Amino acid sequence: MSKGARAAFVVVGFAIALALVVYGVVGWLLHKPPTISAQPSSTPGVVNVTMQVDGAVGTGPHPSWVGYRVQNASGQWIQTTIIQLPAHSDVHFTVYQYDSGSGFRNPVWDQVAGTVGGVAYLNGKSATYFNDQVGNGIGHSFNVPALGINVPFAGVNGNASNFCNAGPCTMSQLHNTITFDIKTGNPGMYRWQCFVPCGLGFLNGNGGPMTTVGYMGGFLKVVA
Amino acid sequence: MSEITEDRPAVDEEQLYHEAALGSLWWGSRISIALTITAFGGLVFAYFYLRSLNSHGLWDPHHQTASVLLGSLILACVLGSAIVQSVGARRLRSGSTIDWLVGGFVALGLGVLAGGFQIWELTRLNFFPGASGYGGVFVAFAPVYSIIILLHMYWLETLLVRLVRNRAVLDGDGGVGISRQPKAENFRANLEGFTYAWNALSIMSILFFVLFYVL
Amino acid sequence: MAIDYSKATGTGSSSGAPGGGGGGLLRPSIITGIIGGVIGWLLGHWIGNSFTQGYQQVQGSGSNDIAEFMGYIFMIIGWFAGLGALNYPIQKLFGVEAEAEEPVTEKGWTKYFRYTLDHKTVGVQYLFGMLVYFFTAGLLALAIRTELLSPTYHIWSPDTYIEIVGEHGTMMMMMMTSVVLGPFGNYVVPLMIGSKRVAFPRLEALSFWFTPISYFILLSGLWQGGFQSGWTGYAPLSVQQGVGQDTYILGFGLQGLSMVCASTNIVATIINYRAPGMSWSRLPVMGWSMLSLGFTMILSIPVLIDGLYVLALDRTAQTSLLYSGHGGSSFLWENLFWFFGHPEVYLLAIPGFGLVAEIIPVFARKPIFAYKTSAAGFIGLAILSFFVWQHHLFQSGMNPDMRPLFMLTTELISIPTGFIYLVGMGTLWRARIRLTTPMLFMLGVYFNFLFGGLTGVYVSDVPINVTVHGSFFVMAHFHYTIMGGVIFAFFGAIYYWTPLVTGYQLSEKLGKIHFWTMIIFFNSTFLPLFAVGLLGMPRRVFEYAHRLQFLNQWVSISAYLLGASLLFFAVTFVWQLAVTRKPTVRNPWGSRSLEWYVESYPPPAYNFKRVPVVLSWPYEYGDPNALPVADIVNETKDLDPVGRA
Amino acid sequence: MSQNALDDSRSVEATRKAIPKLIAVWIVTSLIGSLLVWFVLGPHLPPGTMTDQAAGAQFDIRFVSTLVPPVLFFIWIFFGYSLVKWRVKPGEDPLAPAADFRGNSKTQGAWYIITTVLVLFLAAFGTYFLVVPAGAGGGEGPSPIWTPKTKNMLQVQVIAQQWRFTYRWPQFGGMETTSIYLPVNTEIQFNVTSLDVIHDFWAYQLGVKADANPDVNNVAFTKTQQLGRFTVRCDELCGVWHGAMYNYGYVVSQAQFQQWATQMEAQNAAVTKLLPKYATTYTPSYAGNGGGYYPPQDPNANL
Repeated sequence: MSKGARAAFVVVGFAIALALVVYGVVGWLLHKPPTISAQPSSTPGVVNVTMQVDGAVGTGPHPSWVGYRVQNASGQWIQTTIIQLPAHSDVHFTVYQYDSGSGFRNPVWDQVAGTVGGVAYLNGKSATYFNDQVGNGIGHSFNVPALGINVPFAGVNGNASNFCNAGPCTMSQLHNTITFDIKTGNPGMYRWQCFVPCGLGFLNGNGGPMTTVGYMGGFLKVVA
Repeated sequence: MSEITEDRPAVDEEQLYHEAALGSLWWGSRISIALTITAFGGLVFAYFYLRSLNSHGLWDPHHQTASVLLGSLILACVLGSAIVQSVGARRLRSGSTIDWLVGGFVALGLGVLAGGFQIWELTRLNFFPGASGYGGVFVAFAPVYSIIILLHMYWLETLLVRLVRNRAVLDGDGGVGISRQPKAENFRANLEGFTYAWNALSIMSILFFVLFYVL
Repeated sequence: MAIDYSKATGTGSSSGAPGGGGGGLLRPSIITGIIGGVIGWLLGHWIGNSFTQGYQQVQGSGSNDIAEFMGYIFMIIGWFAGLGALNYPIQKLFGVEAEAEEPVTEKGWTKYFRYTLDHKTVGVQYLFGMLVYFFTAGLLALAIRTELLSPTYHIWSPDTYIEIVGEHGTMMMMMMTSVVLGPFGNYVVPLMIGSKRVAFPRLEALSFWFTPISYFILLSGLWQGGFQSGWTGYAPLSVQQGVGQDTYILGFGLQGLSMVCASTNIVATIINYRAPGMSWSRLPVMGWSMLSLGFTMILSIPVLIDGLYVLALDRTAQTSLLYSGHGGSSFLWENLFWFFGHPEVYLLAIPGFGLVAEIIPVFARKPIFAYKTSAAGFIGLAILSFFVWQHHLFQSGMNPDMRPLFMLTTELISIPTGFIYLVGMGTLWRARIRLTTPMLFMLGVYFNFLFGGLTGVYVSDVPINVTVHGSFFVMAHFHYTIMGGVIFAFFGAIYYWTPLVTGYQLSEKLGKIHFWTMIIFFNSTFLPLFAVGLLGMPRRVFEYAHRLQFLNQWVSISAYLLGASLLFFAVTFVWQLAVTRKPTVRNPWGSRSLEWYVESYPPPAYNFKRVPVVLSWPYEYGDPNALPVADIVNETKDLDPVGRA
Repeated sequence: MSQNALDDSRSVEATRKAIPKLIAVWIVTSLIGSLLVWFVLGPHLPPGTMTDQAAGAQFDIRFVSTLVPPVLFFIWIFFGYSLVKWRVKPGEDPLAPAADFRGNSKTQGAWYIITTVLVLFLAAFGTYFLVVPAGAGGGEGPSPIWTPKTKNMLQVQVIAQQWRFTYRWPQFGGMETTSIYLPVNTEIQFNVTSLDVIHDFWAYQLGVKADANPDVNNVAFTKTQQLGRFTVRCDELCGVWHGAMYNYGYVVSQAQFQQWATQMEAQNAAVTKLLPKYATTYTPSYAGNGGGYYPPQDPNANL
């Protein structure tokens, strides 16, 4: 082989290696769930976030996992857990909870905390805590450590005939509606997670969807 | 300095590498014993560690053990195989090739039986694997034990079939156990390594029997 | 007068050896290996899926570890069947006896893509394999540093980030354990001891061919959700993870098997295949280091495989050895893992020291200082390394009363480490020092390891360990010992032995550029991390205190520059070997070691025309009247060569 | 040629003359270095002096750091001198033999003895400063043997779970809080445990670090002595949010602490009733909260 041909081989080899690396990074590693912004409301200074929690998201690589969907500006339910919020404003959360419930691993998360007035509304009724050992237990919870927010979402009856088996779920299916308000502070990335062991089939219920962003944990992206 | 090069002592390369191969067989078989001991060592450590910790009182709350009958059979097969093979190998050294062949095939049968029993036992446990610490350690131990027994039987089988196929070459000169031919010496070194390894495993088997079925 | 020793040993093979069949694509090679692997995976995955249909845990989680394991195990079998590695064991089952010479005379570049029994081919395969693994894991390190440019803004999703961290750690730790033993232990040590062959060429070849599949399996974890447990894989987190954790278990386990095979071979070779006259007191220190390394691997790696196996059972058969809720204990994993894991770091250090002690005398023109002490140092490290594992668990709450004892054993290990410094310093005293590229790298090892060793005192001291355990301080400490030690030695060894291995001389100028950029940016990357750790930054985090941002950015930028230096090496190295190809002079460094006195560079098949008789110690640089190292030294060719560096 | 090559610079006499000078340089530089470390760097070394244990750790780090310059300069001066002095000069035959010097029993013996003594001293030093300050803030397992003399310590249970710390206060009605306030000048016993995987409670400024193991209590002691804020971080990889598992705590005056605790007790009263009874380990109920990984029958139940 001539020197030129060998040089060409080397250059092509390095180019292929580079292409593989770029493909790996762009095609796989940079993957993130989409970001959905809060929607403006009729009250000035208040924005709305509407979410649903599905017992099974029904789409994507893990259709049987539990997960959140957030409603975007055109009313579509997008499966994600990254929500963009304006800084220093009131955010009104409406959560449609379609999943059945269980207990917390640590019942301290029964307490509602960090919301406006320290309360959350379950189907319109206010409460400062929800007992995870009664009724259908707790389906999921919304916990933002850095903002001190904790809201448990009561579960629904998993044996009901109109139980939602796969997302996106619709309003005619059995659900609980939980509403609460929070005040955002300075801009930043605030991570949030669920504390109910809802990663079914994983040890302690904390694997799978619990450890994957886009299902049971994500960020509140507070921007100026 | 060129005189050094010419005055070099005569090196019988064939002999040199023959002896190196014998040495390698010695070391290879001893290393295999070391690997077996350390591999089981980790599991025996797990046994004693979990037994002494007894988390949540769940080491063995219901005093379940795997089938003692099968366990005894496995131990009997392994010990029988090791004894028959050792006696056969001793007879081989005194010149009777056929004795070792017979003993070797019997030992092979017993060993394969032991490995098979071990797998069979695993399929008919009266507890689920995560039921207790004991259950976990036993489920971990049984496949390793079975595989290591079968690997030793593979070794024995290759020795047996090698002798059968090359009887004419190996068995000259007064029998493979006595012959000074390099090939026969090599065969004996290999057999000796196997005997040590298999006997070592059979001694370990007594410990395993005590741990898993008696204690 | 090359003899056919395979007849004599009776372990040789012709028909069983790969390459025995016809030509073309179907001849066993990496291609048939890949085909076999794909078929195996499909088969295994299908079997695994079909018998786990009704398993409650599989249905709930939507992830099937049993199918994952079955797929990969069949893939491994298919891979080795395709490579032709299984032919010989199967033929042995039928008593087909090897008669002809082993095919180590194969020519051409395609032999590097085959399962071959020539230790030199395996060494070259290892060299390039190790470089690929090292660069892959290095890129993952740059991905980590990219995330840490900002304390709050995230480049990667947090799950991706922690998976990258785990991949980087696991790949570096498991692959780099063979970084010296693989390329140089296999290639050079048989030449050094004057042998025509190794003891177990099949084990040696097998040990290499475990590594590509282990690399592939481990890397495949990244597109299956990865594993979030880091390279230490602490249970029960590792029991909780998805199928990505299975790639960790299999990848690490295969690499463990590879190391067991490689060390069995090297131990048997050094003990049995030394040339006449190569007594224990003349064995090159590299040989001593490989021997200590081999024994340490043999005694520690089965315990790692046990641990991984137990973890695999907890994940598939649902045993509960590592889960305290059902009678197991998470401490069990910590014990099994670190019982291997601490010897592991000495598995990385010992060969690095071996290279240093081997190469420095050549460029000092002096006998190695305190030869016996150096051998004692390796053996001491090897033995003591088995008695220190609990120092990783000082804050774990496990056996807290044993901490003073483990603090003592840990600090005792600085005594044999100190031996290596004594040897190096004594050798330099009144020497005639040439600062060639390999020598610079070896001196770099001493420079870097000093920081690693001194900070080792901090981490081993239990009261200080309270502050530094699990922080970037520890992370910087072991990067100084491993990357600053064995990786620097590895690159030095590449510059040192490339003329022998390829017949081409590498440019000193380019080598020195590589050395100086690498050592500067290495220190600039890891030295600030000691401060970062002391200031309270834990390892493996994606968010950290704002006040540490400047230091972290400094480190990240240095890491990019370090990466650029390594890229510079990769490009110039490949370019010089493939394109410019400057032929080397004979024995370019003026070494007395036996490997340089072979007929030609690269050495011919079977290394030596006839077995050399060793006449003197290889380090007789100080005595002009000493006999040449062996009777094959050719007066006209070897003793007055021209144009050496 | 070889005799010629052993020029003056490599002779025994020349090197003997150099040794005292090298030692003098070493002593001076080490002294300067060590004094700088002890007096200039020392007081600023982490982790500060917020507690007895942190101050102890600072002293240990300061002391060991003071020993670093002598070792560092010894090696550097040696290597620097050798490389400069004995580097091959232009015109010299680079391959000519240097000194035929293979060992020196006095040097080797001295090296072995000095390193051994140093190492044994360090081990003794470490042991003393581990045992005397009651485990030096490190995790000491469920039944610590090195304990403070104080009888009535403030008990704080640290409960780690994926991925937050909570704190339980058995002396305050068994309440559980997500924040942590500590009174100053108080001996504190942390009981660290986990609900799921292995975490690690690292209260940096308090000089406390203890692994949180599932079903195991890991005790660590500290005595607060300064007011201020401290950071709590998880220091054992625990999964996806490991990097975000942190919170801040405060050491406050004893009166402020009482006020905070009383207020928290009242605020959490309803949920405190729902918590399991206080125990040093904390195992979530087997039935519903395990995620269904293991088969549903409780292994503790009689068959």
